Amino acid sequence: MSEKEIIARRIAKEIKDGDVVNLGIGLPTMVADYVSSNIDVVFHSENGFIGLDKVAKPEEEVEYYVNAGAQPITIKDDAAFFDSAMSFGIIRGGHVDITVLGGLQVDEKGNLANYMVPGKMVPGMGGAMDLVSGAKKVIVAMTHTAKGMPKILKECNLPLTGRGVVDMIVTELAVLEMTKDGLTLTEIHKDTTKEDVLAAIEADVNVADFLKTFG
Amino acid sequence: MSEKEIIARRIAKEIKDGDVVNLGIGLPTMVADYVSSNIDVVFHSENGFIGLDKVAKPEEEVEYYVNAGAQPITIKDDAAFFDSAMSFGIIRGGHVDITVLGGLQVDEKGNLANYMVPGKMVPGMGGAMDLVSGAKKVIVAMTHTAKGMPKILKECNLPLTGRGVVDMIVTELAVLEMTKDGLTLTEIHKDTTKEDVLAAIEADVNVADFLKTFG
Amino acid sequence: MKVTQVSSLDQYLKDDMTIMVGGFLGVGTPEKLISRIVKKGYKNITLICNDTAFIGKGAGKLIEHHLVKKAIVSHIGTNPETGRQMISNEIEVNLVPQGTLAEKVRAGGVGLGGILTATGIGTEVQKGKTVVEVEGKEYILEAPLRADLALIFASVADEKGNLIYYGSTRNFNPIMAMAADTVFVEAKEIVPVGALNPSEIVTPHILVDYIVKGE
Amino acid sequence: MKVTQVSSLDQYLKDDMTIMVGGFLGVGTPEKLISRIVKKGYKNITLICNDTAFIGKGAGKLIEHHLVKKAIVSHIGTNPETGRQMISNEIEVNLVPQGTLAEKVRAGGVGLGGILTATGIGTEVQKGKTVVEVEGKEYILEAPLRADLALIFASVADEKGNLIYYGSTRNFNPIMAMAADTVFVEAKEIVPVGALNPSEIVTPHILVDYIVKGE
Repeated sequence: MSEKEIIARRIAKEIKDGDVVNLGIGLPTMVADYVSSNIDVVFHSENGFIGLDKVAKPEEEVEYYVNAGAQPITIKDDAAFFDSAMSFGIIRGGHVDITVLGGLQVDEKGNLANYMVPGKMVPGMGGAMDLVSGAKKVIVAMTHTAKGMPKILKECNLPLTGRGVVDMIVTELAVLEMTKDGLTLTEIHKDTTKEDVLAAIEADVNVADFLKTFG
Repeated sequence: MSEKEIIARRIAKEIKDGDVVNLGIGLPTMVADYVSSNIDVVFHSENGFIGLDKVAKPEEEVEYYVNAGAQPITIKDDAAFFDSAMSFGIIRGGHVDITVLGGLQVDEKGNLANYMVPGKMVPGMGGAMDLVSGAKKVIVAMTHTAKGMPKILKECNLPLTGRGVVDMIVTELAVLEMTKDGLTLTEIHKDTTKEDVLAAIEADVNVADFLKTFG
Repeated sequence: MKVTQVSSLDQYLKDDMTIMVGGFLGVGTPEKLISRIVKKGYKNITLICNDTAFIGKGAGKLIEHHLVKKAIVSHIGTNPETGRQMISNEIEVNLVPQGTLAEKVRAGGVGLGGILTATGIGTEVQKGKTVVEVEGKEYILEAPLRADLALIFASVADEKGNLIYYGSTRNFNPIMAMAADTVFVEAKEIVPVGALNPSEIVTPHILVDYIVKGE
Repeated sequence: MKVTQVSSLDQYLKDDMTIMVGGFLGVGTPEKLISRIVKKGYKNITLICNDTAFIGKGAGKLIEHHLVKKAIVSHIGTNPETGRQMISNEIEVNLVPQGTLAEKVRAGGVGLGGILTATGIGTEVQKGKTVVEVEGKEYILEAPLRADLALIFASVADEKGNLIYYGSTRNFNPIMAMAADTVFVEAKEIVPVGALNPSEIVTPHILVDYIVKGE
């Protein structure tokens, strides 16, 4: 299983029956593939609908049914379309239970940076700032390190997407959750050790008394 | 012709082809009866639609087609329904050309009082404050005096519906317009005199060089 | 299963609750849901509604049964009992311009901290509120409104709670559906999921908790 | 008669104008109207759009032909030419969170002086803006946006300009229709007045000035 698959599969377990979920483009989108088919999850698409089903096969394409990445998609029978003010009203108003986004950096205060590297990559925040501000639970899906350097830092040095917004980080090695005591390592992948995980984290993190495993 | 008919007939002349018009309940509603059938006017109903046609005969009633007075009405073939946020977005956003409202008092600063008499009559402002704030042209339709007392005052003493909002006042005796020089008498009814009209106005008003007549 | 009996409302009822009620002079109002509250007799309700309708109709029923402590409304003129209770200090009436009321409810639903409107500047509505000047024009800062419970009407609901509204029944219903912790819909018609065109749905089902069949 | 040829746009074009363009990554974008601007070659445009789409598509065409001076958008990542022009200082890019952009456009259209949002608090978006604390929570005061011209898409227009949108083509189109001095619609289908159900119309015709048949 690839790192991305490990991450997506673990995040999928966070999703409960009835949840309204917004998945960012890229790795977060993969989470949908691992959500149990026994539960009813409503996927919100920021370009203006709920009831996203899956990427459409060529023969399933409807010209005006596309996701936030402009890919043709299929919709579920309970889908509903709306405009951008409503789409983000749903997000900002707290009607989205879980958002899963990628991350460049997260720090021990729950700050997230994921929308630009000044002078290098400036795609813009799109809906990410609204999602981290409005969704009830913010999960960051990212690889544990980048070129061997920690991404879970004492303090983000890239421009922030949101301040104190992260509830959970899932990497291929670990799950960290923001608790009242601060950022806490709660799970590690079954093939790694606590020591290895912590060595690849710059932030000061708490470690749960009982460390679960996943994968 | 009754006083109300005189007023409604005169105001109807202010309405031009293509105008979007909101008429208050009561006397203002009568204006619709005198609008030329040669022009296309769009009536906005604050409870959530454009394309109001007229009060429905019993056999024309549709359960959910009602005006802002909860009377069954008919709609034109270009009608469109919307919610209250949109209805007042249209008003506040400057998309209504003319609003016609009743008045208890208007003063020389263009202030309007028409929504309450403290301790006596407190119906509430409904949509009136939004209309006077948002419509491009605010016309007050009212009798010239109340029990012989002027209603066009130096200063309103009832709670205001809007400050400096009135563009035109039409009574059974006179038309007054707010110009850059202040409130100005521009027309009198053909059966009255300038002196009689001014005697029944408390406000200091200008008088147009050429006083037109109506009625 | 969201489709339920009116008695399901009971678990959400309590004294001192804040409720939003859709409708405009009783048009587009969930009569069965309101009657349930009257039957159970909970008191000291804060009512948020466009108006207090008529005696025996819509939110007027809550007033005449003395269940309301405070009414946040734009208009009470059609229900003489509201005026009587207000003058005798049995009830507090907070009169809000209709468009401002719509924006306050919408702001509560879409997670805004407030909105700036020129409506009410220079009137009693301004009293006690922050005034902000933007590009030389004064605006009142109006705070969002939310409720424990929203009781709304729909013309058609599917079994998951996607809603559409016919004609002038829409009014405050769609915005109130966003602005309360729990949302009950009284639908004139209930259809299977998939029966509504997803491009025509006005209120998406994620905003709706329970659906009761109306008459 | 609002139904017209694309050349009717010319009279509204000028250098240094501000235009809003509907669409999300080019989905629900009026391609013919944009191509007309490219053909006429007006420069120094301030563009308000969700994104700059792709090279050769949607608002991206204005970018690649160097017609845009300033872009107010949420995302530019899909159009490398925008990033290139930004880094080489040929173009100014004002990145706005997508939900905030929607509310700013809506505020411009519905006559609000601004809105308070928590989106962007603690990020670069906050810089230079007024922060207002409401009940202990910080919000950014965001100003309304308006344009000289809105170029929007509709799936179906009637001949007066009542509009409906299919699927994810809706996005910013309905709110931009309210927020510009002149509104051009490119409709995929044009039907006679009366052909649309008045309860299903999303944009009422009073907001629309001209209709051009799309492809």
